[in-house]
Amino acid sequence: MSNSKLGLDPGVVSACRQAARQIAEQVSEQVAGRTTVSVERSVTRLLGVDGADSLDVPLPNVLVDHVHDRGGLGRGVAYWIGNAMLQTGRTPQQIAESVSAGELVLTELDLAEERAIHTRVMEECAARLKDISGRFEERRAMRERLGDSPAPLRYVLTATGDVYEDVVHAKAVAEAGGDIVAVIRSTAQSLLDYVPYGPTTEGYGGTFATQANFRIMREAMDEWSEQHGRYVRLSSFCSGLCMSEIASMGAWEGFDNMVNDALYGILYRDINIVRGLIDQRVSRMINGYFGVVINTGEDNYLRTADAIEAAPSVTASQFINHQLAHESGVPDSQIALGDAFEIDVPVRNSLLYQWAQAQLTRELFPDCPVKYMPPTRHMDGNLFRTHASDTLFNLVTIATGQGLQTIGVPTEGIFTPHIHDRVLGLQNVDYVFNAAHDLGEEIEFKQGGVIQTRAQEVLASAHVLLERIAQTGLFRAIEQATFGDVSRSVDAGRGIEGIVTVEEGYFNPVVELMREVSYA
Amino acid sequence: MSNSKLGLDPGVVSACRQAARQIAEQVSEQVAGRTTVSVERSVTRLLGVDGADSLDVPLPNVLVDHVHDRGGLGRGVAYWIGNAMLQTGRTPQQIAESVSAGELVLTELDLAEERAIHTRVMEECAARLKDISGRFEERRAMRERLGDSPAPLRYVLTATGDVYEDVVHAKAVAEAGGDIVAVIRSTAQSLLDYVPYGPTTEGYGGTFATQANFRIMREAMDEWSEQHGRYVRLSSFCSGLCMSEIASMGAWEGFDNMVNDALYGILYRDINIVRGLIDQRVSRMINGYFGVVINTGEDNYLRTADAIEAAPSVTASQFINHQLAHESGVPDSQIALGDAFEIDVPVRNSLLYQWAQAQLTRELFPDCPVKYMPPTRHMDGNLFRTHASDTLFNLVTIATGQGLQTIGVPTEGIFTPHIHDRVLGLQNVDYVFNAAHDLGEEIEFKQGGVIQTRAQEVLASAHVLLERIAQTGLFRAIEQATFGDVSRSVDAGRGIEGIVTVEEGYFNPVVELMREVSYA
Amino acid sequence: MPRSVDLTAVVPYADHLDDGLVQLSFTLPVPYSLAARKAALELAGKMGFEDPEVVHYQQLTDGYTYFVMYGRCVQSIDFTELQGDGFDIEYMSEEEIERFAEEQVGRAIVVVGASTGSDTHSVGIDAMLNLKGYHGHHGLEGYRSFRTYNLGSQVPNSVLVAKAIEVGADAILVSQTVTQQNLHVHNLTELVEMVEAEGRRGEMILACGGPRVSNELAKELGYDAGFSKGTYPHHLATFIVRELASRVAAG
Amino acid sequence: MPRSVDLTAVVPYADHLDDGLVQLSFTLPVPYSLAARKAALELAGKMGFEDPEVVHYQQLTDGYTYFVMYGRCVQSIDFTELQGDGFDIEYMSEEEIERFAEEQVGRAIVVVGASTGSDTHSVGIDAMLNLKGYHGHHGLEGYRSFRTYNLGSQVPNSVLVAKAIEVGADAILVSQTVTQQNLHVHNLTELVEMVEAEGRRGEMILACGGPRVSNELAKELGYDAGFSKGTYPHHLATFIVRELASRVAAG
Ligand code: B12
Ligand code: B12
Ligand SMILES: Cc1ncc(COP(=O)(O)O)c(C=O)c1O
Ligand SMILES: Cc1ncc(COP(=O)(O)O)c(C=O)c1O
Repeated sequence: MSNSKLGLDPGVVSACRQAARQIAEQVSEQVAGRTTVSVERSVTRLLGVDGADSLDVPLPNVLVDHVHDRGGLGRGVAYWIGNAMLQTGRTPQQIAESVSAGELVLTELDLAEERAIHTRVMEECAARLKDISGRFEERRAMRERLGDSPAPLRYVLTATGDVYEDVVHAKAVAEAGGDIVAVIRSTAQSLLDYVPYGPTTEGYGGTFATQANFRIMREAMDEWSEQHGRYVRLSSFCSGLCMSEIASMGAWEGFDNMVNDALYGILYRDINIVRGLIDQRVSRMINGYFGVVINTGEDNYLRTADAIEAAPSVTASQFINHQLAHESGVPDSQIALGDAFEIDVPVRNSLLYQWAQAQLTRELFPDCPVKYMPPTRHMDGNLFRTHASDTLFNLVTIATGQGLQTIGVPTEGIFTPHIHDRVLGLQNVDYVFNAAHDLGEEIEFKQGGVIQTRAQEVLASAHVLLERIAQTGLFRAIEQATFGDVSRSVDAGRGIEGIVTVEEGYFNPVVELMREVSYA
Repeated sequence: MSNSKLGLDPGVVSACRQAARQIAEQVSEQVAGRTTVSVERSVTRLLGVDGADSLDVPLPNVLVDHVHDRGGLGRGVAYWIGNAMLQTGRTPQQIAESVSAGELVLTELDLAEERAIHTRVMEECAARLKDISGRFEERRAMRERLGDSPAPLRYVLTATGDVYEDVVHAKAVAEAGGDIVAVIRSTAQSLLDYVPYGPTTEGYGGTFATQANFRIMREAMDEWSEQHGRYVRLSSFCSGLCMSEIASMGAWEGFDNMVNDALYGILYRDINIVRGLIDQRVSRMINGYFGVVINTGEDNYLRTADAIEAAPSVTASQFINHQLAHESGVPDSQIALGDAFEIDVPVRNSLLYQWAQAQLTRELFPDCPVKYMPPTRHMDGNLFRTHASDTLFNLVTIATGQGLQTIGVPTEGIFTPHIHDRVLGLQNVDYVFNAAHDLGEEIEFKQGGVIQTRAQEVLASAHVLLERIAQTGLFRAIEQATFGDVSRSVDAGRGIEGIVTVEEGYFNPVVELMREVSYA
Repeated sequence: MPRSVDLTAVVPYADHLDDGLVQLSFTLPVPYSLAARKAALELAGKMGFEDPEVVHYQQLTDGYTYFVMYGRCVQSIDFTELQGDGFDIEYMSEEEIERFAEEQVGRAIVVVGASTGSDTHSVGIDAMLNLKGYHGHHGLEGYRSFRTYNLGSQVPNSVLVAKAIEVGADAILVSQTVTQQNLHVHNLTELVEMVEAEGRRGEMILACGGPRVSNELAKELGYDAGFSKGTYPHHLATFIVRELASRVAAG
Repeated sequence: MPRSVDLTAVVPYADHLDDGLVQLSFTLPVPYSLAARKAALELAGKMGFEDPEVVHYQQLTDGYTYFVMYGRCVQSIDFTELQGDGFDIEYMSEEEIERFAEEQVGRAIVVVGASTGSDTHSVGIDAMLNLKGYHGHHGLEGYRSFRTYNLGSQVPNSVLVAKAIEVGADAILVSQTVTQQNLHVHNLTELVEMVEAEGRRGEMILACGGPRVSNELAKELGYDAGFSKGTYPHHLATFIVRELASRVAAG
């Protein structure tokens, strides 16, 4: 902050951090003592359970429901699996299959000694985590061997609904210089309390996040990367009712980034607040542990609230999300906080306000990569108008040194992009990043000018907001429509029935193992 | 210069001005004692001669050729017209008609007393100039009544080849916010040693500059301006073999701007250097006198020479053009020096270099409006690529406060623009000018950074170049391909046969009257 | 002399009257090559363009080539027929609508709206129904003559239809934004079928909207009207009160 | 499973194989109105597009409306036929050309070039002929096997033809950049007619180039080849030496 371009007051900044820490601690307390069906399912996944039954119900669901139906989930699914492993000598996968076949009832087995169960499960889980970590090591080596792109990384969505078509689109993205391909999910996967199984070709507005789809994409992109000597990253969404499960799947398949923000589900998918925040905590822990970069969703607020008025809520949310991520053990270098270029086109001096906001985010979180999103809300069918906005967006991205940028496409206001639209978008990015390569270094902002003043005002308002939330708590703030102009109450919303109060003796091997190495 | 953003050295700047003054004075000496057929034709026009004969030869040509064929042009056409007026009592127009009909041979009439001829012609010419000035006064009043746009003015070309189509295109331009409509001329009109007569509908790459076409455009735009309450300016080209004639026609028809640069014709149309510079002198005098803004053509150099390497030649040429315009009595506020955004797209930091160059021009000529031209040379059929370049071009325009901007269009690399292409271009301009409205005020350049260094280097090289030209003279510099990588020699080129050495007793009423009120 | 447009045979205009120039762009799943260029030219020919021209083409990835083209369209349209077609609707202002409703309908008009299926885009339906409205124009909630129920987003068609029946709605209003793979067409069709299955189609006005919903599409799917980008609440309200008034008049 | 492209029936690809989506834009000389939108839809229909859609339209000036549209193209192209058509030319390098010319032609190849008519755009012909060349590739002046005459710009066709006859040119090279109102077509046609009138068509290779000249257009106008954007001198040289060699071979 010492050489802030914006003349920010370090006192205000640390007061914001302090308030955010308080808010995050409150949240931790409020969600403590509870687990959820999806957290438990991700434990089964990280113990090696995969597959689906004849009705396409995933085995992690079969297993967890089985225990839950029998009132045993308060102890954690790991307890029952561990016991069954000891009693039957089978692997978690075999156990799941037996349960599915109706041959085994976990809660009816003899119970081994608690310590023994714990040890067995921890051992099993540690082995799995080690497998995954090993694969991530290889991946890091591959990335280094093939060479890594400098920031801002070009983050590009594909969304055909058909994983095989996504592969084609992703290759076009890679060829045009995309660094990260994010396979957007089929609409409303958020609302499914399970993760579909197998390769899929029938999504709407996106392709289902399934482990098979992840694998197909990963293989295709690894092949492209090897052929072309440039590493292409992959990303997907940990949101909705299966946040932590998708995090585990992504880990298995070597995904490099994950959109990971419970607020999206809470605000826009009406998922219960507590459910969302518990799932998020474990989900982020998993992402954090394996070195996966998480993207938060503040940009979404600007799609429903006015970008000028809502700017302080974005900044406040970044402070909170940053603390919540820390609490889950995600280091700064893996926290890509959300932000967006969303001021309405005719606003006088909008570029100055955008610049102020983008620079503010960079200065507040200098070690976080930031996920900067393109203009979308005010875009329409005039392809040229959108392309012009994208050009200035690209300019602000490079001039403020964002960590990653979701690229804009000319058809933003109409379609999920056609194959060539992303290429046109990437060509724009290339042009601007190169033409304005050192612009950020080159310019200074006038003391007390429009940009400095705007940034200072946004920070000041964010501070007020954070202090208020620290008083009332995050839940109440959400109820008061603080974020994205949407109000949600703590005792309603989807997935609330999946929250389970833990009992004496509950344990979660994933959390235990990951906390050991967690970020201090 | 005191608060130069570029840290320019005032000593170097005044040395440049000094050298340019020297160069301009040399040019004046070198062209002194000569007139040209087109200068003489413009005298006839400003004495009120118009129309064409049955073979479509314009009466000004008939009259001047008539005198020239008979060896009388060394005294100036005004002398012969004045004499004929005294001898026959007819108006200049009637005289021209009689000559055309073969009823009158000017050189065979009795000769009146010299003083009397001079007085008669001056009186007639003064009356004509007064008419025109009166019309310009009305026009200024109209502009004030309807309200004037703030700089940068949006300058837009139409080029259909058919004046009636140009009217349609011009209205679309006006509707989309264009401030100045420039009717581009049919290709190679530069090479015609006469101005075609009447309305025309068959041009290529542009529409013939004829007085009738000027009138049709003017009436259409005046009507639009009145209806919509916003004054739309008109512009055309004083270049080629008829520079001063077109200046007179533009004056008659109330054109507000004129592209006026002999170098274009010399370099790209192979017009003789001396012919070009004589014609330019008178042409600029006429423009200057009536308050018409002239646009110079430095931008053209960057279409044939590399924009990075050729930058000093652009700056040097601006200094020279500025002095030449002064010498013709054009005040700073009417000198729109040429400049262009033409660095090749893949050049790293090209935006910084463009910015440096654009800011340099503004600081060197703070009271001149500057005509800033869009990227064209490196544009191709990828409409989106061009639109992105235009966006950054628009950004530099507004951030450096250019006086007028020729807008870019997506089809720049392919067609003279289709009717909607200009509208798309203007929407881009609107967006950027508004979004970055106060950006120029807001930012400062790093001391010794890329932008400052580049500007200082260009200025230093321009200085070296100007000193060299001051030594060798402009003609030699042109021979050495100093501008636009094109070489032309002083004793060749088109139109050389139209240069006439003046004799004892030569006089030119236009020049005499205009010099009286000329800019000191 | 200026030529004038023959409205009985209108063709595209780019630089000159009747030049017919049209810009097009598309990708072909063929390798980047001169043969690809040829394929694009032939395809444009099949679309009926004369003098097709490729002004830009580039490889996207192995086997995929993108083209920007121009061609001369020789087909023409008789515009005089369309003009007469009553397309240029005159919208009433909020005040006019209130007065008209009072006089011609004479009771509260009940409307139920939602963004249906898995669609979570609620901004469109909110723009129509909520007091806040859109770009400074009140939503129907702010009209005296309307009683509104906005069920929000992600609403199953069955829930929407049930609510409409429950409150005796005069109109059902559906918003659809996600259109990939024609999701909106499926959702919109399902709703009409449900209303018909309930035997209520005659009693209710069905209107839908969204960025890629057109009046033509809506009618094709069995709705009374469809509204796209640029719609303001008073456009919708004008349509509803006029339609209701004529139904009232028809008895 | 991934579906594979049927190269015998290729249609445009946007989001999914065979979705056929094409983007188009144009202006109609009709007033901005719903009727205008309808006219655009009908016109797209006449071009053979299914499900045409207007995604943007706006007034340009009274009586003129601009449209951005999408439509589904249902025509297809048999790409397998085009692939065989020998379109994918293999160009030789400068060195290969020199060697080939030495072996197969065995004498200096004389070429005369210009930008003709009123066209003052000389950058294209200079790129082909001058030593400096284009993007780091020598122009033909730099080849041992060529003797070049670059007459520059604004050269009347008659002057170019006379020069070619005078120096016994093997090839005439014409550049044309201004194409508005098909000016290039007029100029290019005139030149061929002159060469034919002189009875020299058989002796000389005629090649032309420019941003909107295509090989197809050139052939249609009676040239041996046409070259567009992206041409390098060695492309032209490859063509000339091969053509000459085959003429030499044919006797
Ligand atoms: C805001 C937004 C969101 C928000 C929605 C929040 C909310 N509560 O609404 C969030 C962030 C949640 C979101 C999420 C997604 N979105 Co979204 N989103 C947008 C965005 C940026 C703006 C839409 C908007 O609000 N426009 C403003 C309103 C006022 O306009 P409108 O809806 O067109 O409404 C007007 C008219 O159409 C009409 N109208 C609309 N409805 C009705 C109804 C009636 C009865 C009437 C009379 C009139 C009417 O009147 C309105 C006023 O004029 C658009 C991009 C864009 N510029 O359009 C993408 C966009 C719509 N989203 C898209 C997608 C794909 C998604 C996702 C599915 C992506 C994913 N797989 O994760 C998700 C999930 C959402 C889902 N399943 O529904 C795509 C849709 C592509 C397509 N054609 O299928 C778009 C176009 C972006 C893109 N280019 O990819 N999105
Ligand atoms: C440079 C330029 C000029 C310079 C020309 C200087 C000169 N000595 O050449 C100046 C400033 C003088 C100029 C003036 C005008 N120009 Co100009 N100009 C351009 C510009 C910016 C670049 C052209 C260029 O040099 N390209 C680079 C060269 C290397 O590319 P190329 O010519 O395509 O050549 C390549 C190939 O085509 C091929 N090729 C070309 N010729 C040949 C020949 C052979 C035998 C072969 C094998 C290959 C070949 O190989 C080359 C290398 O790959 C273009 C815009 C653009 N981006 O294209 C406008 C453009 C060409 N100009 C245009 C116009 C209208 C004019 C004017 C007529 C405007 C006016 N009325 O005042 C004037 C007058 C000129 C005239 N009558 O000829 C229009 C043409 C529109 C049209 N399609 O009809 C353009 C497209 C701009 C626009 N969008 O309006 N111009
Ligand atoms: C943070 C976040 N999660 C998830 C999604 C995808 O949404 P869903 O799965 O609800 O359709 C989005 C899309 O905007 C998002 O921003
Ligand atoms: C200064 C100047 N004059 C004239 C022209 C028009 O050219 P011509 O009449 O030679 O075709 C141009 C076009 O670029 C120009 O820049």
